[in-house]
Amino acid sequence: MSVSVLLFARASDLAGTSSTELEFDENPTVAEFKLALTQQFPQLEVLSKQLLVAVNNNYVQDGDAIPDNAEVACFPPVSGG
Amino acid sequence: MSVSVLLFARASDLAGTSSTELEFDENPTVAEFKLALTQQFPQLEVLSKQLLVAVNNNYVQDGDAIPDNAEVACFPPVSGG
Amino acid sequence: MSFNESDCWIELVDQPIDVSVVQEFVTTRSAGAVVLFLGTVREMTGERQTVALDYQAYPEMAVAKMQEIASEAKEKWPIQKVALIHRTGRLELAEASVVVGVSTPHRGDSFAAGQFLIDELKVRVPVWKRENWVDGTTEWVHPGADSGLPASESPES
Amino acid sequence: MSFNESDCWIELVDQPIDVSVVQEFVTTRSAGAVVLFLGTVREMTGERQTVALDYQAYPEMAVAKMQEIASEAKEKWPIQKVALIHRTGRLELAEASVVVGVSTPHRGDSFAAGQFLIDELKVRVPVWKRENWVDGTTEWVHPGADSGLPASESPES
Repeated sequence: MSVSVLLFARASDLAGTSSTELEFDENPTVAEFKLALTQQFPQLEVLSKQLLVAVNNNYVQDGDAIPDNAEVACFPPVSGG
Repeated sequence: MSVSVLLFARASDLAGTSSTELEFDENPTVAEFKLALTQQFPQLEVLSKQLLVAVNNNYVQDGDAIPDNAEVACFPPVSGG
Repeated sequence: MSFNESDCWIELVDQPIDVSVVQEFVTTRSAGAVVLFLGTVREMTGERQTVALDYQAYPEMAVAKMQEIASEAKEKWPIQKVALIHRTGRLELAEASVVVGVSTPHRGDSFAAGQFLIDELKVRVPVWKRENWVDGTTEWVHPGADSGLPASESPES
Repeated sequence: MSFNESDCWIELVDQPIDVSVVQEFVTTRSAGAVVLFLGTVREMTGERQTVALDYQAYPEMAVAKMQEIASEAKEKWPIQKVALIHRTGRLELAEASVVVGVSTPHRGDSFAAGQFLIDELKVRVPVWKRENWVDGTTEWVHPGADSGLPASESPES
């Protein structure tokens, strides 16, 4: 399966792109997804412990599975307001 | 001595005037002043326990003395805001 | 009646309060947070319906007490700008009787100072409101007084 | 990006926020209290001087999370009207990046709800700010991230 990813803020700057696509044999967990993302963009390592993942506008945890056709986003801790 | 008094809100309505003048042989305490005021306006009795007194823009207590040439005001508990 | 320093605006007014002017006054590059509070005329108090409120003040003392409260707040919090504006006269439903504005570097202080300013104003500043009920009667609101209105039902914002 | 019901206004905007429009939206005869909070661009963070902030959002999720926070607040307090407006793009000193507005019958609830709304917004809503320091460098503000900026000195309103 293919997972489309949106990147924001410093994650986007470090990766040099605001979106990417990752391939998996089956639905990955969030932890597996993060591992694949930082393999594709080693420069994200500096953020890795802080990277947050959202699926369909909700925060998800390392053990959660990423469903088919999800909108996945990855970004550092928020700093709005 | 003569003490000029300003009245506000329900105290003014009950007394039928927004100011009055009271005569004392010597500087009265606030308690003596309140007693003289309610003797002049018995209709203030309904408020007597609640009546507040201010001298020169500050709240005063029953035991305080009213100085010469003070601006004295008498009114019910405040309800602004 | 007003008291004005570059960082403190205290005033009694008899016209509608322009909140945007208060907001502009308290906003400054030295603050990261602004809190504005408006006390507004609420229609229902329990089961009783209001059509308007009349506010009366003892002007000199009201301004002096608002100034005193603002000074106390400035000792407690790192306030950059503060405004306390109270209106008098007849107010229709939803109009603002009081506007408090305060700015501080961080937001917790603005909320704490804003709450302190309005809480103290309601306890100390000599202003009184009179209800004009829909049945045509009027009634001074005097917390704790023998007004026929239980204290627990006293209109308050 | 916006979400609008008659009593709830949630929006991301890329232009200056008109606070008076927010104030008019939340003011209602069913409330006696209105609290408005503005997060504004502060010049100094410790010893460091800012010239501007750039705000970026993940728009769909930001609006969804602001809506979620407003709904939670409406369960906790008797909120009559609520508004959460966040701005994106470049902001100059003293401009408002966020405006929160809330009205309730009594004032304690407006202060508590206003503080909850901005506290939760800053934790949950996917918006990020980038500092433009006076020395020409830029820096994303990421609480807890390895940004070279101690967390205790992170700009916050």
